[in-house]
Amino acid sequence: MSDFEPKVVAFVCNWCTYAGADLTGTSRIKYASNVKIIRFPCTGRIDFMLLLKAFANGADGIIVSGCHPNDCHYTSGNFHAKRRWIMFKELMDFMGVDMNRITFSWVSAAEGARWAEVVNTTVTRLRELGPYISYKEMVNNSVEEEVKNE
Amino acid sequence: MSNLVTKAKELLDSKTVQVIIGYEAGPTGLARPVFVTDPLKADKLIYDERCVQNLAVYLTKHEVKHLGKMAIVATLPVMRSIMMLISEQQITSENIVVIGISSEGTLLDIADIQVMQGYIEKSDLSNPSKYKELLAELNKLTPEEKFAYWQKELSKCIKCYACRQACPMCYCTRCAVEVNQPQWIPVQSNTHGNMDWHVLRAMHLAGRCISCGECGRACPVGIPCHLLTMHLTDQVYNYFKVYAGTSEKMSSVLSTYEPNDKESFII
Amino acid sequence: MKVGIYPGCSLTGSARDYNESVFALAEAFGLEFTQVPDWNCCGATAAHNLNKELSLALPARILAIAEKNGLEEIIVPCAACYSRLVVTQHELKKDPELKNRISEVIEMDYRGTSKILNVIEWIDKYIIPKLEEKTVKPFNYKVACYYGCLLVRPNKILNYDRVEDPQSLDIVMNKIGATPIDYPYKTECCGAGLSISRTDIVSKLSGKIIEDAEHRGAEAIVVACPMCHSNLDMRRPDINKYWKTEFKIPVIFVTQAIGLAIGLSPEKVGLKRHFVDVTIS
Amino acid sequence: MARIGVFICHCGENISATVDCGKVAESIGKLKHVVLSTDYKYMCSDPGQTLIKDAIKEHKLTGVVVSACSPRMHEPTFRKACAEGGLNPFLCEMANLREHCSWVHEKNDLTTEKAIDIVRTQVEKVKLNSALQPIKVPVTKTAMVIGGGIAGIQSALDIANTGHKVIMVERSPSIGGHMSQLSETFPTLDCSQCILTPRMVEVAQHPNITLYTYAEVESVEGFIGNFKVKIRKKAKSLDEKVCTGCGLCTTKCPQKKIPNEFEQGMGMRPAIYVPFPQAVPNRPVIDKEHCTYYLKGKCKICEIVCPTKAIRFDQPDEILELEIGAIVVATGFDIKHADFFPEYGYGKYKDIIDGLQFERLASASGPTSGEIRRPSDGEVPKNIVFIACAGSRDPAKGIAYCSKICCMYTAKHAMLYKHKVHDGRAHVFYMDIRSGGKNYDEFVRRAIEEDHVNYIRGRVSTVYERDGKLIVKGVDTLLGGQPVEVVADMVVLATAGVANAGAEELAQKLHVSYDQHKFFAEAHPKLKPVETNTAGIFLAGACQNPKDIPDAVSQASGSAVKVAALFSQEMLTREPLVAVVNRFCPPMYSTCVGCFMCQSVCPYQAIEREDFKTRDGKIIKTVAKINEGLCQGCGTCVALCRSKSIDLLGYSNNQVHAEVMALLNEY
Repeated sequence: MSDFEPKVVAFVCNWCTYAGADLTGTSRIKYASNVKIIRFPCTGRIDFMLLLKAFANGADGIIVSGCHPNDCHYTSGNFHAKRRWIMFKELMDFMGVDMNRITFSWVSAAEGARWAEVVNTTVTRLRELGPYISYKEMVNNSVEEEVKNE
Repeated sequence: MSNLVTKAKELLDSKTVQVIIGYEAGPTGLARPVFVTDPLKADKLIYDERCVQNLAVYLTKHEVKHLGKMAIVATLPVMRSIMMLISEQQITSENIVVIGISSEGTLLDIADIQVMQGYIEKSDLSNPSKYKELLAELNKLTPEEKFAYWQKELSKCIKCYACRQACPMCYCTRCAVEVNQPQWIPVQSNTHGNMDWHVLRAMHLAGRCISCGECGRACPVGIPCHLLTMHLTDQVYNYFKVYAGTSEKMSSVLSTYEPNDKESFII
Repeated sequence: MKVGIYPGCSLTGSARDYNESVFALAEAFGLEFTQVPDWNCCGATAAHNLNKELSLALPARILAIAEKNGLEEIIVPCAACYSRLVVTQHELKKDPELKNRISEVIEMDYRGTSKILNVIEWIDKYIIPKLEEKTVKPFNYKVACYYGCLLVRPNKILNYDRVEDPQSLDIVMNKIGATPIDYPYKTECCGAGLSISRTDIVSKLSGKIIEDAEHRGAEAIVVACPMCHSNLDMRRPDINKYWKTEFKIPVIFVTQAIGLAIGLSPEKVGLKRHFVDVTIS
Repeated sequence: MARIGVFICHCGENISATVDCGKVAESIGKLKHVVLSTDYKYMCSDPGQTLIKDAIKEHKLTGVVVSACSPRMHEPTFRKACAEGGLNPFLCEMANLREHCSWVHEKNDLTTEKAIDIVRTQVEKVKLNSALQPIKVPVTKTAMVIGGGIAGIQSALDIANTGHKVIMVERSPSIGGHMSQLSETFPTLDCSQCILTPRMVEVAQHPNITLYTYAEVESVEGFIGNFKVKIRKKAKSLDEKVCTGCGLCTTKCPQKKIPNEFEQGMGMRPAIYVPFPQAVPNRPVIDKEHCTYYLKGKCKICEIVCPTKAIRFDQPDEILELEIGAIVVATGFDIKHADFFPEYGYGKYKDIIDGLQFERLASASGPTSGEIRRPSDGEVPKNIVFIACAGSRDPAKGIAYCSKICCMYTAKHAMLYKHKVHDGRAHVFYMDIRSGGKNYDEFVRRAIEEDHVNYIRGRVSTVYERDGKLIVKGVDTLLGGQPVEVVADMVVLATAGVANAGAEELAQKLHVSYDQHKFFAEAHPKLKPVETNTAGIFLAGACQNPKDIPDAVSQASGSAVKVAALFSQEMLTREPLVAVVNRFCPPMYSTCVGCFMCQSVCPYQAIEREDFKTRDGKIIKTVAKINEGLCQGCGTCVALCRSKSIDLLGYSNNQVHAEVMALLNEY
């Protein structure tokens, strides 16, 4: 498992974490290249189904990140997101989906170094966890189920 | 239960309402929903332990609504459903008369929404005890066991959407599952697609589920899908100290927030 | 609660007077403690400069034994021992991997559950509540409270008192009727471990501490560290020679001062063991 | 049929040093619907932009992906180029290859692969983009300037002189800010009050400026051109229209021992007071926290002596609601006080003071009428030590930055001291002398060479008192690290400049970003130093970071130009990235079921109700409708909508879904 490189999708808000990641770049702070960023206007915009889509399509881990509480560009999007993630996390825990594979974080536009740290700790953890085999197997078996049924 | 019949007759005779939503005995001996518009047929109405469906589901149905003002035989879950439907602007309190039934099966005098609210507030709103044990057992499993358990259960799903039809809160005229641009939920009824559907359903009911358990009871293949929404009901109370369906003005947990909402997993 | 005491080398050797005063206070206030059995060196002097793992393993062993014996609190009167023990607890809490490694080295389970108290924390918790009623002979002197380095530093780890201008000792002295002076040398270096190898440096540094206290009219210097005490007291002849003067101010332990205030005899609190005559009792 | 053009920028070597741009272009070129994939040295250059414009025509492109720097940098540039090339600007997307890839990863295959993934994602997104038309919104041509220091004053005057209305809100009873406290200013040593007072008066008298002192911003809603601001006018307990400013009340007030804020606590003031003689407006206020009447229920001496009967004890706070088009934040800074420094006695030594206190001592209108006398006993200090970088550039104290103004004002202080105390000796402990600026270094040299200030390069470890003298222990690093001890009569700390109290709270009210030190954050450190990330809100002065007067004034004028430019338009065009609720033909009308949960999540009250009615007026269906003038496009309602009836233009469900798919699946 030592040379396993996890695929990580980051769902970030435009105003804080995306800008923070820009600052990581401007500051030339290096981090793991496994992570790829998808930009949203606000964490409030992030649909929980997208997280499942990411796992179903082979992501080994996910980062969700936006503005710190009280700092939302739109006042309250991150607060609503927070409640949504609380519910989502509890449901996933109940269903046995591995929440160690999702990092929820707040990274501000001023926290370039912190973004690199969030990415690196997530990637390190995912390297230890290995590929998300159980979810991938479920998805693959489902395709086979389909073939069988036909 | 003559009280119920008398009350129903009264309501129809006085033209207070145009239809009574209640239960009648079906040909096989099971109770089934009935819509009584004629006072002479009011004696069909029954209420006993066979009457389990959540009748609130009919309040939003066009076919019932267009009959006029409705009276509904309402146990606690039905009353809470009514509260939710009013708060989500699907029905108005002026259009509903509640024929309340207590947990002992006796007729309650629910004059208006305020009285109903009082009754709800006095009741135990947590999940019914028969489900609490199941939930506790599931919560004891390891993540791997949970995942395996739900995979096994959900593999049975045939996507008939009976769970959705039985739920008074699933009143959307177009469900997200019918959206194919993008295809949020895989069309096939395989484990993966089924899991996505049940996650979506549970999330959409987070903070809105009133713990009637009808979704699970309606499932023809016996998936305990009500445990998903009931688990979230527990968590909503755990985090936010509220239960759904307690007031006609309540906003849902997911459409409101408190700046100091506590969680421990966001870094 | 079971309270332990870790004396360390000083209290059984050069600072027997300190040890006697701690036990005298405990007796007077009806407090009991168990000595950590089979204790070893805390590694204060040389270990942490030579071998990091050894410097953590030594205190870890002491703490592990204390845990095994159910000691929820350990009093560590020597400031150097106190510093080593708290730093070790901090380092091992921060790094679970290191903790496991050290556990292997000492061949004992280490959890880090015992609370470590320095002498002033011990006084605050167990002595102060009954101090007022027991005080029979208020300690009416002007005192310079000298904290030294190890009681308050490193501040980020110990998180005890204000680092540049600590107050805890002053507050205790106030309670027994003493008047602590405004004293900028509270945490200045006394020369510490150079006590043996470079007495000239100790003479210079400790001399400044004494000179300023005398200059400000203090009648005694109060300490809570055996090392400070030996540098200021035992090395007084060297200091006087270096400064070409006769500093007379006595140096007493906080526990001795309290002992005198509650009416214990100078012998009982070990005052007769001092090199500089304690004339103020 | 989509026809996508992809342009990979090398950004000189910024991208190409770690990403194989040629390879990216080649593999993206193989994607379905990509008709052009090319790389170029500088896409943002004129020829680079021309490349895009020409390609749009030549290849009949229906979508463009520029793979270069962050869209936060150049998205407007390339969207404009596309528009000039005849393509709707919203059919252009940027792939962030620089900040999110080349600058943060080493040169290797993985980095290039990541670059390909990033570009592919945007290609898939842009296929689903739709041509959007900008939204026009009206502009309220009134500006609000928060803070009445020199930056706020300059900004307000400049805006007012362009003919637009300005509301100035100042939290204290007078405008003037820190500049009014200064004695003389570097590098010219002209009197601060003399150059500031005329500008203060000009603010008060300007027909276009409405001044609210003793007032604070309560809340801010809305958006560029259309802010709705609530201001709390704190009760001054005084009818300003009746008061003549005679000042009799302030002399008769029995409560006289309140530390004077303007004098930095070195003087006293009564409970009813005018902060300083040149205050604008020159009307007193009653400090309710210290007034005997408010505390004990009796006194009212001011009311008795007032010749015009202007005192109003029962005056309530007043909330004003204003329509504002643009906001300039000029709330300034504060300094750390001596009690921040444990090594210098946590503020317990009276003769260790901070820079602002020295300004008051040196000021002709100060508590000592400009004589340098130490606070403890009023003696003239014969030996004075200035400690530069007190707190600044000290990560251990949490302040890693340089406060910028201290080197200069310390030189000024030493100079003023020498000019006033001819036989005195002034010592300055410093880390570096940072005197960049016109005539600045010359000024410092003058202090050293002509006024013989003793500059010692090294830090001070501790200061303590002995026999009424302050012993300053430091090190002289130019003499090989020798310990130095100076016996001083007074010590002045050039303490770090920090964000003003309440800055964080204000930033949150305004929804603008701030940095870890609570200073307001600019939109871009180099190219947008005056703008914030929130359109229509600009920065002026030291609320952004410590600044000297010339810098604060320049930025204030800059902010005024930004406001004037905004107000030069009748209608603003806004990006049409707003939410929409779907509509279908009857009998569906919309898939929205009208639960209106979206209404409660919307921070902008942008969600309205729309009724569909029969001809005789009976409501068939009530559904949600977005007011696109109010919607800011956060998309929280979109993610919440269960029936997926709301979508967000520019970040539609289809688009973000396609992005997730494209990122993870290779085509």
